[in-house]
This record gives sequence, structure tokens and C-alpha cells, in this order.
Amino acid sequence: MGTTVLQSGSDVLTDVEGSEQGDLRTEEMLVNMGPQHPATHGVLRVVLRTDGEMVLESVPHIGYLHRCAEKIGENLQPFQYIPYTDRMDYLAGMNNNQAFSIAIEKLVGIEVPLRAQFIRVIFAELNRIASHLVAFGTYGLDMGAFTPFLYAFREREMILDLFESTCGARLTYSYITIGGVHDDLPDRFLEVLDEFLDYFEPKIDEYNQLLSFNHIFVKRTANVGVISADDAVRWALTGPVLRASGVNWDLRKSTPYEIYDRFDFDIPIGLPGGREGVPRSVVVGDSWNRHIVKVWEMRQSCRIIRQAMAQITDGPHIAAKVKNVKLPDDEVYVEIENPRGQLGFYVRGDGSSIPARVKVRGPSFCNISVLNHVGKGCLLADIPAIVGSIDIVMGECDR
Amino acid sequence: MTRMSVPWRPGGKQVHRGPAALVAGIAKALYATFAPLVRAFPGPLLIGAIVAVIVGVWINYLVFEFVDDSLVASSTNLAGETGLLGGPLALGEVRAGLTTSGVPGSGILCYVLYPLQYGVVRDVVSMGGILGFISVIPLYTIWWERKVAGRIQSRTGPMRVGGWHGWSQSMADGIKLICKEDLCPASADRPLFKLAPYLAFVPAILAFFALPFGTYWVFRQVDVALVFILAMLGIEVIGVILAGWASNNKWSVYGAMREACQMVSYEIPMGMALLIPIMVVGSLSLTTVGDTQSEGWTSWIVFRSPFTFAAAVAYFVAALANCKRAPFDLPESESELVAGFHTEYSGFRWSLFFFGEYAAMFVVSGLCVILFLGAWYSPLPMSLADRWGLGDSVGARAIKGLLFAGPLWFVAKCVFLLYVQIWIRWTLPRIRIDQVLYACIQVLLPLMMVLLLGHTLYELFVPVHGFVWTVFNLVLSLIGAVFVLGMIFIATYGFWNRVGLVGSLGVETLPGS
Amino acid sequence: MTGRGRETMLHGKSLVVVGFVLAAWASSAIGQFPLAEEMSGQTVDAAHRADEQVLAPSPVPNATVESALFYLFGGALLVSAIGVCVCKSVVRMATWLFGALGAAAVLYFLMGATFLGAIQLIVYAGGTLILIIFGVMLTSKSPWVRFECRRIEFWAAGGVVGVLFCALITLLVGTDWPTPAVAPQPVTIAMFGEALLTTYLVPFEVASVLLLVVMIGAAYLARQERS
Amino acid sequence: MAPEEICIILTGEFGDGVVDTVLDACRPYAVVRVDGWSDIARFLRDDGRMRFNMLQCVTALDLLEDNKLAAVYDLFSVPVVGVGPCATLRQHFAIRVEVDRDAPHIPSVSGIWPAAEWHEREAYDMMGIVFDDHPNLTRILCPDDWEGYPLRKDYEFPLEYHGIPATTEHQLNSPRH
Repeated sequence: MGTTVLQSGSDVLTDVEGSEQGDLRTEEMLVNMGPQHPATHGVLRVVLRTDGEMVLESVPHIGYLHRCAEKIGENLQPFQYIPYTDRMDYLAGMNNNQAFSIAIEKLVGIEVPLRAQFIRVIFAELNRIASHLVAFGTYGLDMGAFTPFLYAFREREMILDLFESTCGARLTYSYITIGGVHDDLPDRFLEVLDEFLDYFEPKIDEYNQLLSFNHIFVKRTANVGVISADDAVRWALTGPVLRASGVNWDLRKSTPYEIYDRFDFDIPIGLPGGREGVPRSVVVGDSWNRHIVKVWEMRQSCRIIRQAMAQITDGPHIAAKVKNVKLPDDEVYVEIENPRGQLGFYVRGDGSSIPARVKVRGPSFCNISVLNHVGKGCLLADIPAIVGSIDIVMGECDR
Repeated sequence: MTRMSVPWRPGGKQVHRGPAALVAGIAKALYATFAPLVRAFPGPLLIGAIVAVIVGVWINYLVFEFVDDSLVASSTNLAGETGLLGGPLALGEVRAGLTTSGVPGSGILCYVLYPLQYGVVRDVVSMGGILGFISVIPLYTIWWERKVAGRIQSRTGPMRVGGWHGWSQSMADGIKLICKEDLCPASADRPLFKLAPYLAFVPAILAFFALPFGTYWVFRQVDVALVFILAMLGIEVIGVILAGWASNNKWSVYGAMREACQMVSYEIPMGMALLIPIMVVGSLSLTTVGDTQSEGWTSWIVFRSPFTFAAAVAYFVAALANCKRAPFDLPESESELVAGFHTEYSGFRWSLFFFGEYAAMFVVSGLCVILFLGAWYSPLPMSLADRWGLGDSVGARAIKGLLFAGPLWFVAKCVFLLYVQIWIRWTLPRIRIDQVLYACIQVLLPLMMVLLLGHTLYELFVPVHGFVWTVFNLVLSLIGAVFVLGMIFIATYGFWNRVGLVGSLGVETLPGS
Repeated sequence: MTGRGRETMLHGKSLVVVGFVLAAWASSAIGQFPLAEEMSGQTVDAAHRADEQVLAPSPVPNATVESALFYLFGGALLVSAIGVCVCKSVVRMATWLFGALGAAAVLYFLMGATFLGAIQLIVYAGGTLILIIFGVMLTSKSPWVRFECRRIEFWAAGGVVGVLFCALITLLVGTDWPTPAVAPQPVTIAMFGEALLTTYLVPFEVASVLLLVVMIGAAYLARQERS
Repeated sequence: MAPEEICIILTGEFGDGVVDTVLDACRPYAVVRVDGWSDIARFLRDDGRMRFNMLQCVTALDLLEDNKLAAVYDLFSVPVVGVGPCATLRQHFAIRVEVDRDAPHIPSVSGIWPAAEWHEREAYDMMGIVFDDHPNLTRILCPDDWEGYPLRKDYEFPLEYHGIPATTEHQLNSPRH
């Protein structure tokens, strides 16, 4: 190990490796916020070059959770591949299934019955709320507030119970499949869902009081890791990270897929400080905005679910013929609005029933690539704040 | 792979040899007899144990006093000095003294009282009480913190170990930690690595030597008690820094660096905040400071002037930072530094840090109670006790101890301050290191200077018990009373209609789920 | 770590803790502090009374224990002072320094100068020592920072130390130290405070102005280097 | 703007640079020659009518039958208030660049869209397409000392990595196609 020898003669501090340091500058450290670190959600490794507490360079290294999902995609029929899509963004299984199903339906040209589309919207939005609850809770943990995590998971538990009552699983549902949904809703489902929404909506304001507008939380996150709108677009950041930088771009609104054009809801985007309900020191595109956009999105999702429950019709819950359908010699690229950003599926068929190439564009893959650009010059304690606000899931980042 | 010679074989019956077999046998027998007893009614046992400790120390004091009065009276050549080794009285003289003063069963009692003449025996006995109390405090503060944290986070906290509400959870953790293998990283600076936990733990214990629990309840009546305790809290910093530095781990070095600047910078505002009550009383000895607040809660120093009121709050904030408690717990912030300075520690050494932190928490809240919140005096004034004619008989002193002034009040107030520290930890997030230093140097320090100056002028120019003085005193006392009554009201209201833990929405009743 | 090893280590650890506590208690037990009993007789005056009452110390019962403690902690001071000079690793040097400062503080307590002992611990052990370690931490990565001085410097230092040592010894042996007939009155805080602000006011103010200048200079240098 | 008009503008601007345009596909795309690709990319981003400011995805394809590797760039035009005229184009278009297998060199567009940096590293890591003057072309998902490019159709599964034996399902050495 490198021992630093203080040559008493020369006034210069020479390191045994012989690196001459000009004056008595503090030692630059290469610190490894390694794959197993409480602040990196999952197995992200960030190599930090720091001078004291100041971070000079923060290079993210990924690939620790790479399970070659795309190679497997070239061996399985589409309906067999659905369970793999659950494991990509394991906090938003429903949305992943929906993305892959829409891609295949568009490629093959399957018509999804209306009731299935309503059920898909309800479950996608419920999963969005559950995913944002996890993001809200773990962000509180990164900032050192342990309590909001427990409240967020208590509410998420109810959503998982609803999922379990429908498709039997709590995390990897494989419920939305090609042509619709796996099976119909249990009969008292809508009443219990209504009961949950009535219980949950006032809770959002309670969370805001507890964490989002807490003075210390604001001081830790406002004006930290600011991403300008131009940078967000050039680095292809999507989802709450893009909207927090002031870009009004949400696929459910801008290019509505399925039946999202039937519901009216608005898109929360980042607001500068001084506005009503926004602390003064907040800047568009900082960590606080990324956090609060997620919290407001939860409220919008509740609105969507209520409208979907009102407009839901009866009918079949899945299209007729789904198994060993032949994929045309064609390619398709479809993106939908995942809780963490735009999850894109590129599927290329070659006439047989097994796709020739399946490419997954994970939002976390692009969102985390901006860490080095944003992390320059911030403090060591800000790195968890930035990574937590970008809210990455390594499953879809490494695939 | 060479098979490690492990004394116990997985699944096999544990084999003890020599003295260990004896000890194991005794332990099993004890466990067999007492475990059902403890499991039967743990609640009363727990509370009984605490009361027993306090009554025990009280009786110990009474016995000392009795020994002095009776023996001094009966013997002629005694000069009142109970030296370390040379005992003034022989056994026979003790028995004669006791029989003359008509004490029942003096035959046996003299054997008990004879050794108590020596100062060293008394010190050993009272030190046993002190060390017993000190090891009880961290044990139950840890358990209580986990219960309070559970309640705040709408879960229940430990419920299983030892029966009622898992009261012996931290004791079990302590035993587990002692049995765990405590590693020392290969590249660590081994002697320093081993020394650091003791430097962090022992000063917190030594601080208890000078911390008075009552007018006569102090192990060593140091005339500079306050400065002595501050010195002990200062030494703890070195233990933490050496720990961070010696474990040769980049994250621990960060923890140690943060620790260094935070603790050193917060000692200054903490010291200045403590100056104000000293200015009021004029002596550094905590017993004198405590005894000047005996005239009911309006005489407490915190309600004396707006400056002391603000100083109490500022002191509490600085004390939080000094004990590395949230929101200032940067040195061992889990989310960034993994575990800060004690990342590499495990087992017994790690528990030393943990014990040191909780003991320091109690010492710091003890200082706040003594200097600001009327030490061991209850809100009822002592003059009321004299009006009720409570003399010096044991019964009267018991009532005075319970209602007016006694260690129970001191411990109760300290426990309330511990609750506030726990309450703050589980609600507030953690602040960044530059905000910690900004808060200290640009906010707390100027505030303390203003308060110090303000209070000196207040003491000089505002006549004591004058009109302005009493107005301020009454207004502040009212604020204090409203705060305490409000707390009590919220607590009872919350306890009264506490809702069962909000679980799932009864979705299991859905068919098909 | 076999079972056997752990038990001995366990005893070792508990012995160290008990040893620390006993040493501290021993230094406080030799009666320099007025015992709790003396205090009981004192009645509590009105809240505002300053505490001028001189605390009569109980006479030292047994000189042998007191001198034994003096030699123990004096020796500890000497050993750690030598440790500071001889030691190579900088952080170990700092730990030896802490040993020296602590032993000096205990000596002050032994002499009854309790205020000075506590201040010594706060200022030196709690302040300057931490800044030394802090400075070392900032300027080097690993704890194995070594400080090797060259040959000639070693001998030069040795020579100077030898000369000073001889001077001290001759001084020590030469003079006959007056042994006071009665134990000197211990200084209480009130007398300490008054002396500072009355007889020694000028040196006290000069020292504080000097410290102020030093602090401003340090702040200026730090800011200059940062910009 | 409909994909047809985009193709017309492209062929108008670059003539033989655009090899052919496939419009009847699920998602229309244009095939572009390798050497003209970087200035076509700059044109797609900066031209007023195009304004493709967001590169969403770079997919590497293995066209084994005609011995080619291809990279498909999916581009989006996102209206960003305050950056250039507020285009409300909201259009989505794709470009495919084909290059033969034994010398798979494509000029890197990370200068134009910084998002491409990681996508191109993944394409290199998975398919072996070398992107010229890329700032840091190293493997991103596989370990740095991994041999071979896993997503190629003719990829042989290694049976051992650093002493760890690798077993494929029922002894399949390469995926069945």
C-alpha cells in the first residue's frame, strides 16, 4: 500500500508513488461508491474522484445486473417473453408488460378489446403510483429521514394486495399480455380500488408536509444537480427527470397510445422557486423538482384511474388468437410512459414466430448517463441526492 | 480446506471442559429457575428493578449518614475523618456504639457497618451503583428508541424478546455483540484500531462521576463539574477520529474528518450556552447550580430571562451536534458513508461506540436539566414542603424525594429530553456538512454572543424580583407550562383514540384472492 | 479465532475498561476532591448567593498513595513524551501526545488545580490535538504516514537534548526546594476569576488580543489559498 | 411532418447518400450510406424542418444472411420551450446504417447527440460495431476482459470464464434459428 513519506528536509509532500504535489494541497482521493452501497439503488457503481468533500468527477459503471434479456428474446416466442419484461424494471412490472405487448400488437396488428385497454390503463397507473411511492420513500432514506419510507410502503402494500387479488403476484405480474390482460378483474375489485383511492389521495398532502416541504429536505435538494432543459434533451433523459427540467413531454399526452386520449389529466412539470407552493430556493431542473414532479404525478394517476373506473365497459378481456402468431418480416419501435421514463421496445420479426431481434431502451440507462455531467463540483453528500432524485432501477439499466 | 477446530459442532451438543462446564451448568440452572418467573410478569419486574436501583442508592446514602452520625456521636477520639485505609474504630467499639444508640439487631448490623467507615469501601459501593446505573441507561435508551421509532413509523418495534414489548431486546443484542467475533482489517493500524473504542467509551462513563443526580447524590463533588464534563465530552472526539483514521478505509476517513470539524466547532457554542446559567449562579459546581433552582418552576433558570430561554434551546441544538445525533449525524450517515467511522468495527468494539454515544446523550441532557430545567427539583417549591412541616424523618424525606426534590425528578426530566432527541431523529432528515458548519459559525455563534451579552446586561441592570424581571419570568414560565400541558394533552389524546395499525384494506376477503 | 482465544480476549477487553475507570477513580479518590459527606452539612442559601465559601479539603490521609499516583502518572507523561519523539507513524505520534497531555491533566488534578486540569483536557486534548490529526488526515491518504528524519538531524537533536537534560539535572539537584509547612490553600474558581480580572488583567487582555490576531490571520490565509 | 415528406427532403438534400426509404413498414425508416451519415445526422438535428433533437435509441442488428451489421437510430423531435423556435413537430423517424461484418466502422454521433455515447458503447459491447472517434469506446455491460460479441448470431457461448464453468440449457451451444 502506498505509504506517504514526509521528507522532513524538503517542504514538499512526496507520495511514495513519486507524484510530486506542488504545495501542501489536500490529497485527491479516488473513492469507490461501490456496487454494494446503501445510497446506490441496486448495483450501480460510481467511481468518485474527490478533493476533500468536493466531487471532481463521478463516473457511473453499470453492467452488474446484466442478464442478457435481449439474447433470450431471440429464442422465445413473444407470449413466452412477457415474464422477462417484468424483471426489467421490477418496480413497474405492469408498465413493462404493457410496452412489450403494444410493440408486438402493433407489429402483428392485433386489435385489443376495449375492456382490456381500460384494465391496462388502471393497472399501469396503479403501478405508477406504487413505483413513485418507492421512489418517494427511498429518497427520504437517502436524505436521512427514515420515517416517510415506512408510510410510503404501507400505502404501497395496499396496491400490491390489489395486484395480488387479481393476478396472484406482488412484483412480477405478467398480467398484461399480448392481446389484452391475462384474466378478468375479480368482482368486488372496483369497490376496493375506490376505497383505496379515497384513503390514499389525502395522504399525498400529508407526505408533502412531512418530507417534500420540510425545511432541511428543501435545503438538501433545492438547487442541487441542476439539469437544464437543453441538456435533458441532448442526453435523452425522459420521464419525471425531463419534465422536472421544464420540458412538457409526456407520451400519454403528447403521442397518446391506447386509450389515454379519453382521459383528461395534466402533466406536472418543474416550477421555478417563488411560485405558490414552491420553496424560494428551488430552481427548474434541480433534485427537488424531480422529487415533487413524481409526487404530483401520483395525484394525476389517481384522477386517471377514477375516470377509467367510470368509463370501463364490459366485454372480452383478451383478443382471440394469441399463441404462436407469425411475426411479419418487419420492425417496430414503440415507447410508452414508464414511471421512470420512456421504455422503448424495438422488435424485428423475420417471418417465423420467434423475433429476430428484441432491443429494450431502458429509461434508467439514459437517465444515469448524465450523472458525470451533473455531478461535477457538487459535494459528496449530494451524490445520493442526485442519484436518488433520478430514481434509477438497475434491472432495466443493465437488462 | 483445513477444518477449523471449532469448539462446537453444528447440531452436536455443546461440549464444555473444566471451569466452563461449571459456569454453563450454573447459567442453565439460573435460567431454568428465573426464566418462567421473568416471562410471567416482566412489566412489574422491569419497573421494580428501576425503582429498586434508585431506592438502593438512597438507602446506601442513608446508611452512610447513619454511620457518620451514630458512630461519630458514640466514639470519643473520632475526628470525623474516614480516611482511605486507617479505620478509626475497632469492631468492638462499633458494636458498643450501636447498642448504646438502641438500634435493633446491632449484633449483625455492626458487621455490616464496620467496613463502611472506610472511604474506599464507600467509594466501591457507590461506584458500583454508578456503573450499574450507567450500563442500564444505554441498554434501555436503545430499546426505548426502537419502540418510539416504531410508533412514529406506524409499526410496533421489538415485541418478542423477553415478553412484554421485547423489553430485553437490547440486552440480547448486547450479549450477541459480545459473542460476535470483532474483526480488525489487515491493513488497519492495529493498536490504534483497538484503542479507539475505549477512548470513545470511557470518557462518557467518567462524565458520570461529576454529574449530580440530587443535592447529595453525586459520586465526586467536583467544584469544576461543568468544565470537567465538557473535557470528557471533548476527549470522545479523539476516540472517534482515531477509529475513522486507523481503519484505513476511505469512507471511515470521511466520517472521521466530518466528525473532527463538527464536534470541534460545536463545542464553542455549547460552552458559551452553558456560561449563561453559570453567570446566574456564580459557581461551576453543578450541585450549587442545581440547588439555586429550588423555589418552584418559576425559579428555574430557563424561565429567568428571554436570553436564558433562547440559550437553553441553542444549547440543546449544539448538544445534538456534539453527540452526533440527527439531524447532525453525518459522521455515521448510512446513506453516504456506509457507516462512517465505525464501518470496520464489529462485535464488542462496535457496541462500545454505541454505548458511548447513548451514555453521552444522557450526560448532555443531564447537563441541560441541571443548568436550565431546575435539576432535581419538582415544579412545586421547596418552601411548600417546609410549610407542610416535612422534617428529617425517613418517611418525610421519602415524600420530599417523590414530590419536591429527588433523583426521580432528575431522571424523569433527562428521560423526557432523551425522548425529544429520539423524536427529532426519526422525523428530520440529515443536513449536509457545509450546512452543519454554516449553522454553527454563522448562526449559532453570533446568536450565543448576543445572548451572552444580553444576559450580562439583563443581570446587571434589571433588578432581581423587580417589575420587569417578574413580568419576563411569569411570561416565560407560562410559555413553559403551556408547552408541557400541551404535550401531555396531545399524548393522552393520541393514546386515547389510537387507531389500530393501518394494515391492508381487507382485500383478502375478495373472492379468488 | 478459536473459542479459547475469544475468552482471553474477552477478559483482556473488560480488564482494559475496568483499568481505565479505576485509574480515573484512583486519581479522584485520594481526597483531593472534598468528599461528598462534607458537602451535606452545607445549607442552601438564597438563589443569588455567589459561592465564595472556601471548600475545606480533607487533609491527605496517606502520603504514600498520593506519591505513588504521582510517580505513576509522571512516569506515564515521561514515557508518552518519549513516544512522541521516537515514533515514526504520525498518527501514532498524535496518540502518544494525547497520552502525554492526559497524564499532565491528571497531575494537575493531583495537585488540586481541578480547573486547570479540565481546561488542559478541553483545550489541548480536545482542541489542538484534533487539529493536528485533522491536518495529517487532509494531507495524506493512508494512516501509514511515516516521518523519517535524516541521519545528521537525528544526532543534532540528540546533542541538543543531552545538553538541556544536563542543565535541568544540575538545576534540579543544585537548589534546595522549600517544603511548605502547611498544605497551600487550594484555589477556588471565584478566587481564580477575580485574580484574572483584577491583578492579572493586563496580561489576560494582551493574550486575548494576541489570539484574536492569530484567528484573523488564519482565516485570511485560508481564504486566500481557497480563492 | 409525415415520414414521406421527411424522406423526400432527405433524398432531395443528400441524393445518393440515402440508399432507400422503407415507408410501408410499421415504423418507416431510411437506409443511409456509412460515409455520409455524420453530416446527415447533423442535418437531421439542426435543420428547421427536421429538428430531431432527441436520439432515443441505437439498435445494433446482425444481418447474418447478407453478411452485414446495421445500426438503427430512432430519433424524436421534442418541443423544448426556449431552445430555438418552439417546433411542434412531435415527429418520430428512424435511420439505418448498414456496414459489412468484417470492417464494421460507423462514425460516432456522440458529438451531435451526447446520449449516443452510452448507446454506441452498448452496440460495440454487444455487436462489435466500432464507432470511430467515440470518446470512450469500451465495454459497458460485459466485463472488460470478455471475448466475443454476445448478440451476434454466430456467437459461440464460452464454456468457462475465470474458472467458472458455464452450462447452457440442454447442451445448446448456440441459439437455434
